[in-house]
Amino acid sequence: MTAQDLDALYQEIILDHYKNPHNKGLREPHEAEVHHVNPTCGDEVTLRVHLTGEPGAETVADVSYDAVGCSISQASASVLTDLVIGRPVDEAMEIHESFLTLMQGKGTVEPDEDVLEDGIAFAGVAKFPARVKCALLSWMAWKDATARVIEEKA
Amino acid sequence: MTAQDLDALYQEIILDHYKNPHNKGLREPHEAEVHHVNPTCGDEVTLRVHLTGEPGAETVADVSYDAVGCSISQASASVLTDLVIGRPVDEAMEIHESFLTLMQGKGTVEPDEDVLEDGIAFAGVAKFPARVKCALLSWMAWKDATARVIEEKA
Amino acid sequence: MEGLLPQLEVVRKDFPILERTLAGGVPLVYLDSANTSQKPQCVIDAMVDHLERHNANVARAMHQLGAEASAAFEDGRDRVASFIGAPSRDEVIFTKNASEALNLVAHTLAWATGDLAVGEGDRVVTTEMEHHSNIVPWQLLTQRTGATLAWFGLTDDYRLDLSNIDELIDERTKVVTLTWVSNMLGTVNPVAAIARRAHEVGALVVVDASQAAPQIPIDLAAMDEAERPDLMVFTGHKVVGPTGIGVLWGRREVLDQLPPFLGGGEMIETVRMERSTYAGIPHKFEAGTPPIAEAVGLGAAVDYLAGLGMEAVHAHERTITAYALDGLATVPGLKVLGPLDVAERGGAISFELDGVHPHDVAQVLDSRGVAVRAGHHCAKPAHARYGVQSTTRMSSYLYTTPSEIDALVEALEYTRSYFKLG
Amino acid sequence: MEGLLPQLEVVRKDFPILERTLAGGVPLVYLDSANTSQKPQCVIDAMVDHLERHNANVARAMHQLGAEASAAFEDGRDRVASFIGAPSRDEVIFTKNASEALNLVAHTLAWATGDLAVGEGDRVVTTEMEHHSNIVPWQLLTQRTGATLAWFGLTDDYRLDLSNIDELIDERTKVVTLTWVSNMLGTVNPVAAIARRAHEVGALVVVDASQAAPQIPIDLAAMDEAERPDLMVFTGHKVVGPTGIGVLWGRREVLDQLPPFLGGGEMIETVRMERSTYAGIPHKFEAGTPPIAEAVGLGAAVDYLAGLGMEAVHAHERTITAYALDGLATVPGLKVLGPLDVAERGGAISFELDGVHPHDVAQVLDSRGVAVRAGHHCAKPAHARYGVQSTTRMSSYLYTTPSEIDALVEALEYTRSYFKLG
Ligand SMILES: Cc1ncc(COP(=O)(O)O)c(C=O)c1O
Ligand SMILES: Cc1ncc(COP(=O)(O)O)c(C=O)c1O
Repeated sequence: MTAQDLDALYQEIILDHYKNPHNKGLREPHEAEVHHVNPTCGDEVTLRVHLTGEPGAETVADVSYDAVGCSISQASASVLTDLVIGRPVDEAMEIHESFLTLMQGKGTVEPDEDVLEDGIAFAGVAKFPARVKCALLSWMAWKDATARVIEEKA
Repeated sequence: MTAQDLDALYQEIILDHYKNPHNKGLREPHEAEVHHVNPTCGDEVTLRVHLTGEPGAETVADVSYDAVGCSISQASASVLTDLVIGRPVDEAMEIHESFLTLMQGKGTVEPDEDVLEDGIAFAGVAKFPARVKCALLSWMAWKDATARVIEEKA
Repeated sequence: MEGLLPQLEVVRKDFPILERTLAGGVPLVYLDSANTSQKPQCVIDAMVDHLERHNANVARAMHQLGAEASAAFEDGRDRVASFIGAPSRDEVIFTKNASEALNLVAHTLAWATGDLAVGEGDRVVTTEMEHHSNIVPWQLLTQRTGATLAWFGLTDDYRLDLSNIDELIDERTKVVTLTWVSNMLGTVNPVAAIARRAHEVGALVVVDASQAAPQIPIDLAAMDEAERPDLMVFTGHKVVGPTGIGVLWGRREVLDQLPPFLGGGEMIETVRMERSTYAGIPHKFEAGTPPIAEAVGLGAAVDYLAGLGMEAVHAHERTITAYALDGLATVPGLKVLGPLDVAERGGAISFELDGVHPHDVAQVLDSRGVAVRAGHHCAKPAHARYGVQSTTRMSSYLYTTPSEIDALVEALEYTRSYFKLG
Repeated sequence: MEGLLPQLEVVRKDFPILERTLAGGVPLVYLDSANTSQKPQCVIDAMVDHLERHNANVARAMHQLGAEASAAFEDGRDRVASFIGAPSRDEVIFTKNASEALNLVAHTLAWATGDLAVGEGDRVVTTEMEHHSNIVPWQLLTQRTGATLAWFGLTDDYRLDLSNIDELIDERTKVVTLTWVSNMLGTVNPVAAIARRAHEVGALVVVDASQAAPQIPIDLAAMDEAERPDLMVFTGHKVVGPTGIGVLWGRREVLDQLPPFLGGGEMIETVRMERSTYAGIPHKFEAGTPPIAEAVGLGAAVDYLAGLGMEAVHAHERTITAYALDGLATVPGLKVLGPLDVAERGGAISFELDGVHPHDVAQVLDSRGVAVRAGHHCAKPAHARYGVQSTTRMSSYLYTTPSEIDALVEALEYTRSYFKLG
């Protein structure tokens, strides 16, 4: 990795979110709480989801979390919450899908700023297979927690 | 292995013992019977030992056996019985020792015909690590059986 | 000769060992491929390149070498998955050989809870033609759990005796395990039909593909689910890959349900002194540093086979086997133990030569450069079934030529004359 | 610098990977040797020569290639036996890695009968600084048998807390297992004293020498029997050998008494469908085709180390470690987790850098070619003990130069500035 790659990885946006994470800290109310671990490195996140609305048409009312991990995993949790809180679950899942595609694209996917907003800063991460898991940790936790709430309601 | 090596391995003496084995067939009386297997190839020998004489000064009164195996293992059992039957156990053990040394010498040990008689024909076997076990199968069985008789008497 | 691999002489150039001469300057005629196969240069080169340029531990490393090594290792898994048509690449687990893979299954079934648990009163069914590696693990399992071991016998014409299948496979049967292709008799077993019957009673089907994977195109995803094994194993060194690596493929639901086998690094989710939780498949079953360079080599090996085309490899094997059966039939006093119809057999041919013990056959053959195996081939029960203690076995592979078979037949004639038979 | 390997630059030439450059043309500074070591050309060449000229299966083969392969494989065992001063070469068992070796012991103790059996009411003692591979197998054993798992805690100065040794090791204690050298803290444990205590109560002593064997001269035969482990394991890839092979050494009486672990080819004496009997050691524990090329490589590896002299390797490691500790002490906000006295530690140095997460440290270091490990190093409990979730770890080996340590220290300074610290 060159110094240039390093800057591509650690975009200012990422370092900002890392230093000043949004929506951090566990909050009530929530319908599901999950704990995800990256077994390779030990990064951990505890994440809560609060959904409102009718079955089939829920909205992500709140996402809160507590996490230990590197700048990438911390920043990505922060960006996640910014992107999904307040959105219909359907839409949030689509954003999740786009983020996943970006991360798994090995650096070949062009991110859509309209959809991913600050999340586009993670485009550089996709080139570092070892760090993709860091970026995805909270996203996977969110999807898992959301699915649980929806299942339980059903 | 060259054709020459082959002839060194399959000495006439060996092929003779193979075609006309001495002392084959299980006989009474005996104080110990053992069953040894060469796990690599499955060669098997069942061997009986009959000792006479005072503890500490026993004589090998009889050795009888039944065996399935290749020419080397069959011939070696036949030669073994010729060499040890009728001898004091001490002397027989020395012959065993000489044969072992010959077999484990990788072809560098000069056999003593006065001690090993037809056994010197196995000198060529020592150069074939895979066949050394064949040649030793009945010898190990004999030592084992003899040790058992002596232990039990003691 | 119709059916041989196109450009066989060029293919042979891929295998450096085939140019070796043995004692007395005799060229090597390697007919022991069912024991272990030879390695093409591309497999050796892939391992060397890995060790000289990319060596690092996998999964755990954050640096460039670590990323390269991890990618190469997981790429090996992808290639193996595609080689057997695995429905999912995560279902491919690297073990040290086929034997460990079979033991992994047998051991974890002893500790399993729920549906899969094998305990008192349960039955495990194997066959009398298995390799020891597919007998002993099940003996240990049944002895340790109080379950019963039962087995399909063999018919006089070297097939599985299926006459009592409904007694062997009933509601008490938890596992049916069998070899796809016998390493002694060469027999190809009706795996699909047996799997179908086993699945009807809810038994788990374990298939030992150690001799099948080298020869027969396998596409798990394309199989009818009722006929597809639940677990299948094979070994790296018989598919032109390195030693030190084997493969367990398993249906995800089964692997997920089995408890861990070996505990340690890489197979965990989190560890506290009091208790640990485990990673998902495949890592759950890959404790410790895996065979990394070996996975790279195995990836290159199955790619090499795929490049030749497994259909073409299979056709070659059949052609050579038919030619060999014809040749062996000309040797007086020679009796083949196994089916004589190439459509129903693999490439391992075991035989007896009247008046000469198999070791002596192998020894004389070796003096002519012809490498075959003599003994019980880790299939003592099958030998016992046919009243023989050992046999001589020739086994060909994709690099075998008809003239090597001629050399074998000639060397057998020489053996007869050496031992002064007729 | 006094204490370095003589002709270090020449020694480095033996390792082809050390000439690699990484992205951006940066030279490799490999400081991750506790994770896996690099391989000298002679190890790679030995494996290539084996695969290109001598490849065959072992033990079973009657032909020349088979004899050559068997001799090469068993020669690997002889070399390993002499490397650790094993009282007998038959006590050296090849496994796939250190993790399998530890699991082999834990599994067979679960099935053992007699003295060695571990059951309800028995205690197994490990330590809080173990690698996961020396924790999880014992968790599985004790959970499955109803025995209790207990462990030595750690002191604030990174040593084993031996204050409660007499509670932990008493008549109920069947097994005491511990690492010789910690892969996280670097701590060298008082193995001899603990073994002596354990032997007084008749407990079995298992030593994980995975980090010791690469650095410390080992001579089992020379040890006082009361202080000698009963079983000891290490792994090939950390002693400049290949992946896919590990070593279990065990006292003959213990190995003879343990039941078999994996069942299959090579580990049997005879097999009938009803019941089998087993070979003697070492084969009893080596089911299936062993890691043949890997044993050849490992033999070359331990020979290479013996050629340099393990005393010289040890001195080099200490010298570099002392130099590294000095260098790291100059980096503001850097805290080493582990003893600071080189006389009491091995070469793995884990540390925290205030304000930067270990992954980020490792990433920035990597951009400068410096390869270190970040994470829990498969020692989560030890990390938890010191209230950290992960650390950065540098680990040197016989090919490490002082200027590589300088490069690390510089890169750490750069990391601090990159993350805008002070
Ligand atoms: C102390 C210690 N024990 C055990 C192991 C496990 O070795 P392997 O992964 O080769 O099984 C390691 C290395 O990872 C180690 O450092
Ligand atoms: C049918 C069969 N099963 C299992 C094995 C065991 O394979 P491995 O020795 O690689 O574990 C073999 C080969 O020896 C075999 O032929």
